[in-house]
Amino acid sequence: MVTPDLSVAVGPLRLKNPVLTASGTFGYGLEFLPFLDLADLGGIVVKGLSPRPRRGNPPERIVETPAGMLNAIGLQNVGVDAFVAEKLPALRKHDVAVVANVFGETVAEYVEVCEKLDSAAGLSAIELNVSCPNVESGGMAFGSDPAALARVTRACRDATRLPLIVKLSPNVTDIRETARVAEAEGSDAVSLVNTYVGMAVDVDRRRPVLANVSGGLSGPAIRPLAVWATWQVSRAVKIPVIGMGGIMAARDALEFILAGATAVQVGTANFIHPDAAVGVARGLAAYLSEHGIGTVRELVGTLRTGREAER
Amino acid sequence: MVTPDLSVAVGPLRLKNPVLTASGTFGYGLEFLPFLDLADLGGIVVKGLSPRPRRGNPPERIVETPAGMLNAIGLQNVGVDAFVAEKLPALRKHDVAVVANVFGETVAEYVEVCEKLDSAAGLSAIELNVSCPNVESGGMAFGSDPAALARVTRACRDATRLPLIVKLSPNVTDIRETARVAEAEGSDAVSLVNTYVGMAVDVDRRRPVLANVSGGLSGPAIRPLAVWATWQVSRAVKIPVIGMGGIMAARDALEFILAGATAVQVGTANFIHPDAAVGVARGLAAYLSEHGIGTVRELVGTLRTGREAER
Amino acid sequence: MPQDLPAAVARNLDLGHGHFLLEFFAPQAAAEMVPGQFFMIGIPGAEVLLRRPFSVCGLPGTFADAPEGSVQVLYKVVGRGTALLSSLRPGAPLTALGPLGRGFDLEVASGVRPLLVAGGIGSAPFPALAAGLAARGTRPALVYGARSAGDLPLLDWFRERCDAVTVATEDGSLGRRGLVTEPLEDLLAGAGATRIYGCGPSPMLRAVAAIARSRGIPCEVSLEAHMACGFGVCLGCVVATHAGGGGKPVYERVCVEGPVMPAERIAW
Amino acid sequence: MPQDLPAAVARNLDLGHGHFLLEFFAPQAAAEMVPGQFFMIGIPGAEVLLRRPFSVCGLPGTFADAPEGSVQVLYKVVGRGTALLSSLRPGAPLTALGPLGRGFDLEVASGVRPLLVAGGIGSAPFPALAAGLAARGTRPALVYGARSAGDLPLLDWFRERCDAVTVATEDGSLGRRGLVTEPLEDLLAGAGATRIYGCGPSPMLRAVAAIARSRGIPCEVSLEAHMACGFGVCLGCVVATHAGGGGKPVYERVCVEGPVMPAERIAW
Ligand SMILES: Cc1cc2nc3c(=O)[nH]c(=O)nc-3n(C[C@H](O)[C@H](O)[C@H](O)COP(=O)(O)OP(=O)(O)OC[C@H]3O[C@@H](n4cnc5c(N)ncnc54)[C@H](O)[C@@H]3O)c2cc1C
Ligand SMILES: Cc1cc2nc3c(=O)[nH]c(=O)nc-3n(C[C@H](O)[C@H](O)[C@H](O)COP(=O)(O)OP(=O)(O)OC[C@H]3O[C@@H](n4cnc5c(N)ncnc54)[C@H](O)[C@@H]3O)c2cc1C
Ligand SMILES: Cc1cc2nc3c(=O)[nH]c(=O)nc-3n(C[C@H](O)[C@H](O)[C@H](O)COP(=O)(O)O)c2cc1C
Ligand SMILES: Cc1cc2nc3c(=O)[nH]c(=O)nc-3n(C[C@H](O)[C@H](O)[C@H](O)COP(=O)(O)O)c2cc1C
Ligand code: FES
Ligand code: FES
Repeated sequence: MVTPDLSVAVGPLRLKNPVLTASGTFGYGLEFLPFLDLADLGGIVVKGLSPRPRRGNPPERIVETPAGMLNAIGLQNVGVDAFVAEKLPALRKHDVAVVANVFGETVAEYVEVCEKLDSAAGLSAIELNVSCPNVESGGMAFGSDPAALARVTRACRDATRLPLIVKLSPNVTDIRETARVAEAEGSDAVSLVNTYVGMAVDVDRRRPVLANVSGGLSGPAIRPLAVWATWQVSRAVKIPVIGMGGIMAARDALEFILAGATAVQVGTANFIHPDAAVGVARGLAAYLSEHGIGTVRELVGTLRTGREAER
Repeated sequence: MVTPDLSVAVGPLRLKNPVLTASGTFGYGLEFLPFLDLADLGGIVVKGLSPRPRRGNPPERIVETPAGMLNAIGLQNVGVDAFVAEKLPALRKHDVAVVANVFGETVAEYVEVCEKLDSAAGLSAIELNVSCPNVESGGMAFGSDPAALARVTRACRDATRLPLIVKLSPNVTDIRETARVAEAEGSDAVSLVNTYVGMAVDVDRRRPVLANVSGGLSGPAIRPLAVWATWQVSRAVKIPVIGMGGIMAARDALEFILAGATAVQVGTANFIHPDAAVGVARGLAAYLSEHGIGTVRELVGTLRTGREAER
Repeated sequence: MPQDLPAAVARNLDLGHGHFLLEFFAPQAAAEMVPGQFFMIGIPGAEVLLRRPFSVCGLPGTFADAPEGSVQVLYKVVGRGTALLSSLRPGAPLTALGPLGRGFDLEVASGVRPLLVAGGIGSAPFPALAAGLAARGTRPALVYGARSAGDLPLLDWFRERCDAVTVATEDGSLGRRGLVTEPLEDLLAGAGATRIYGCGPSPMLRAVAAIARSRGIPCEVSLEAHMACGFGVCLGCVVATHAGGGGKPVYERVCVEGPVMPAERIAW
Repeated sequence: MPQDLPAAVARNLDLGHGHFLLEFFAPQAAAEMVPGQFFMIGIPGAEVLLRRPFSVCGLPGTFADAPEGSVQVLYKVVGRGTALLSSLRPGAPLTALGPLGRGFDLEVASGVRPLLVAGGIGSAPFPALAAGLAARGTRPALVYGARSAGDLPLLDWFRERCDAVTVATEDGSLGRRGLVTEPLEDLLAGAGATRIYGCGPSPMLRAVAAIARSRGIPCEVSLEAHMACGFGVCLGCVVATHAGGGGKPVYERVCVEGPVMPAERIAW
């Protein structure tokens, strides 16, 4: 039996398999070396990078919720310069696509980071985090306002020749609208979803559990919402979609792929099973073999609803 | 030790305790008589009523998801006339506040149902379902479009003297906006949240699990999102807020109450533990006793964030 | 009247090929329950949220060695919930809501032969039914079909307690090769007055119903559906039926108007 | 190097008052692990999503009757995850990721007396630590505080294996009434060279750290924090420290730079 072909192309970004690790859930990749071989991954998306180091929010920063977790890390990160100087060289030793997740409080900051990354060796793509719910300024503001999103996307597009992925916020009435904006302003792909804004209350202390009051919900709890968003967006834009949200196993990833995602990202699962992403990739291969399907590309967006007429 | 006072007033609607059962999860109430005494509840909200009977969507209508479930019932119901003629008289025998959940495909249909209910004896309030994600027309269309919401709210306000509750859709960018519209157009209270639009895929059959393709997500999975929505809305409007979303136990209800809900509704939990709502009410009493709090009203919206200054 | 009782696993017998026989104590249900009715069973603290529906397989008198007040459920591991259920050891807590739904009609006119038609795990409600019929004086016959020989749980029990057992497997590993419908046709050919009870996958039930209709034989089938509540309030478990009278089919609840329905009632 | 091993409950001993001693086999971890390091423990199929962090309580040599290759974890039921853990019977599957984090420094200069200060369940890492110190030639002393007499798990073990044990309970039900800080002050008054190891609720640790600082006594404390990953990638478990040098505190990860830190490093 032939081993199935897992390779995919997310626009200009070629991946050996469709499984990436999600930003903020995989550190800078190196932390996972005890648990897996980075070369078995389609790619890794590193923690959000800002122009200068950020210390992030005070604790409590996380809390578990039913089948999920809330986080308000506040984009603690070493800053783009330290990333390029210290992390990237070590990552380059591994045969894996590295995607930088970029965050800024202003358009100028987004551009600054993109320019610095554009000239750095060993990067495969840039993912714009315009959807972080846990920072005072920037973040979701860009992701939920079409005009602001257009400005930041266009500016970053002009600032780099690297494949550009806009990561969409699900905290909107119609995510297809922001997806179309990203497409129109030159994004090569969109990734979704970032976290959903939520809150947990400590009923004994009568305070929010998180110091930031609200946090972003991730994990299996949001999967049905994220699959729906992926289905909606994949039919609204022509650029490829990277789906994520609560993927723990290959069957979860397949929900996104059938709904139209060319690739997927694994996030929270990395915390619970450090080798989760590799398990997803292996599981995809097994599914393809079982069903005698030659390449994962054959599956993308092939969900049949019995309503095809309507489209 | 004095037994704590659980009674609350949701605007003009007086309840012996703040725990109601959510529409569509409690039938017409009578189905629960083997499991609990309706008089132990603050109130019950019956299944959505339309002008004429609806047969609803074809199966599959439901599927379990992590810590939640998707449903696409499609508002199958006996219609307002049968409800008034057959169900209401039986319900009247029980000492419990009965709230009718109203659905229409047009403003005229909403008004028609409200008028019929207004003249019916034994109703305590009307809840407008402008947020059902599982019907072709009406439903969420009204809940996510401020102008449409204003029209239907005003029209129903003029059609009944019963306390009017607008049930908000969480599938919007900023739920405070629709809450303010409901308040401005004469709603006595708002209830939130209805379900979040989601989708599940059967990866073996490569089809959506639900015949309706998408469904509404409910259950513990959405609780952190619903608590956040409650917190946001309760600070944006002056009318009382009824909170719901994944409440399984008293501590869950307390998250909503501390976040600003005057009352809560228990939904999906009724399927899993038919006496769940009574358990929530009992648990609230126990919590108040433990903490030596005289009345649940003292707790409403008393969450301290350490950021009060900012407001 | 249904009761929600906290129970505990008394036995969780591995019958092989992913089949298990779960035993727990539910004296009141055991006394009231009719074959074909079901429980909604939950596992406290487990990752599955909703309870799962399971027909009662064993009632007092069904299994010789069953302790007084106990009931048995026969289940197959097909997903998360059943996998978790199969991992439970004696003493593990359960919640069991029941009796639920409409059971089989056990009133069989004298001279009429009851014939059970089971597809794989669809045999689950039949031990209680067969014992119930026998107690009323008529041992039923059974046509038992499945994919393969391993998918015929409790076959030995049926051979002991039924009048005649005909086996059919799709892979021919036991009994006749093929579907239950063929041996069924043969049995009915020239048989006397018969009454059919069917339980199994929908396609099989549809076929059995068609055969029964063509021969004018009364037939009851036990349906499956995804269920959230099991007691009639979520409207999630509906099946299209002719209950509304002529014209457009209506949706009825498998958990209340069923799971057992007269075959002709269903809009196949 | 941390390893993610599927384990199974070997023993889950109920010590009373909500305390349990969990034993499972992890030969590699048992060989490598340092007292103060921890495991992230998960329960497959349970309703809790994230694993829970637990310090290693028993390593080879800690508990006389412990089978070779086994480790022990002492835990208290405080919520869902620990309640579920306490319900597990021998044979139940677990996942255990470890060894994780930075443990205690066991190098004690000769003539220096190690003094353990525990608050309630904070005593969890101390059996392994006490045994480790004893193996290096110095039996430590212990000041053991808790709300009440029932909240002092393994007290007998400590009395056997420690040099001296001073008990303080807030309700006076055992030992001195009050907090550990008072007996601690007394012990330190006029004591020779000492090294303090603290584990317990943050307020207690803060107080102990202050006492140590005021007397110029070296002090290590084991911190708690909510953790999602336990190996440094979620940034959820941070504590404010002076690691950044003078000026503004920085956030360090309790799971990597800790859980054991020199008291003076922490920006209390
Ligand atoms: C009235 C009734 C009585 C039943 N009696 C028995 C019985 O006695 N023995 C037995 O083994 N099974 C019985 N079933 C089927 C049983 O409920 C399902 O197999 C079980 O719920 C699957 O749960 P799971 O979590 O393991 O599977 P899931 O992970 O939930 O799903 C796995 C597969 O099972 C299917 N499934 C899930 N729930 C149901 C359901 N409620 N009905 C049918 N298919 C489902 C799914 O579509 C999927 O294909 C009965 C179902 C009904 C409605
Ligand atoms: C490095 C480390 C080592 C630990 N070692 C032990 C040990 O050896 N024995 C032991 O009994 N406990 C130990 N804990 C604490 C233990 O992890 C928590 O008690 C446990 O996670 C609670 O889980 P739960 O689901 O029962 O409680 P939850 O329902 O999650 O929460 C119940 C209460 O416990 C608190 N809590 C939850 N998670 C943590 C956490 N990670 N740290 C501190 N408090 C928490 C919550 O704030 C809440 O007040 C340790 C914690 C850390 C960080
Ligand atoms: C702790 C944590 C930190 C995160 N940090 C980032 C980030 O820096 N940038 C970003 O774009 N997304 C971030 N995310 C969002 C994830 O990349 C992902 O979009 C989300 O968690 C949904 O996927 P999941 O359910 O598989 O975790 C973070 C998520 C978590 C849980
Ligand atoms: C099966 C089902 C049917 C529902 N039907 C209605 C309805 O008819 N009208 C309505 O306003 N909400 C309906 N809802 C939404 C619930 O009333 C409630 O808003 C939602 O389920 C969130 O609460 P929960 O998480 O406690 O279930 C329904 C929910 C479920 C699960
Ligand atoms: S399962 Fe809820 S109505 Fe049948
Ligand atoms: S627990 Fe994730 S970084 Fe410490």
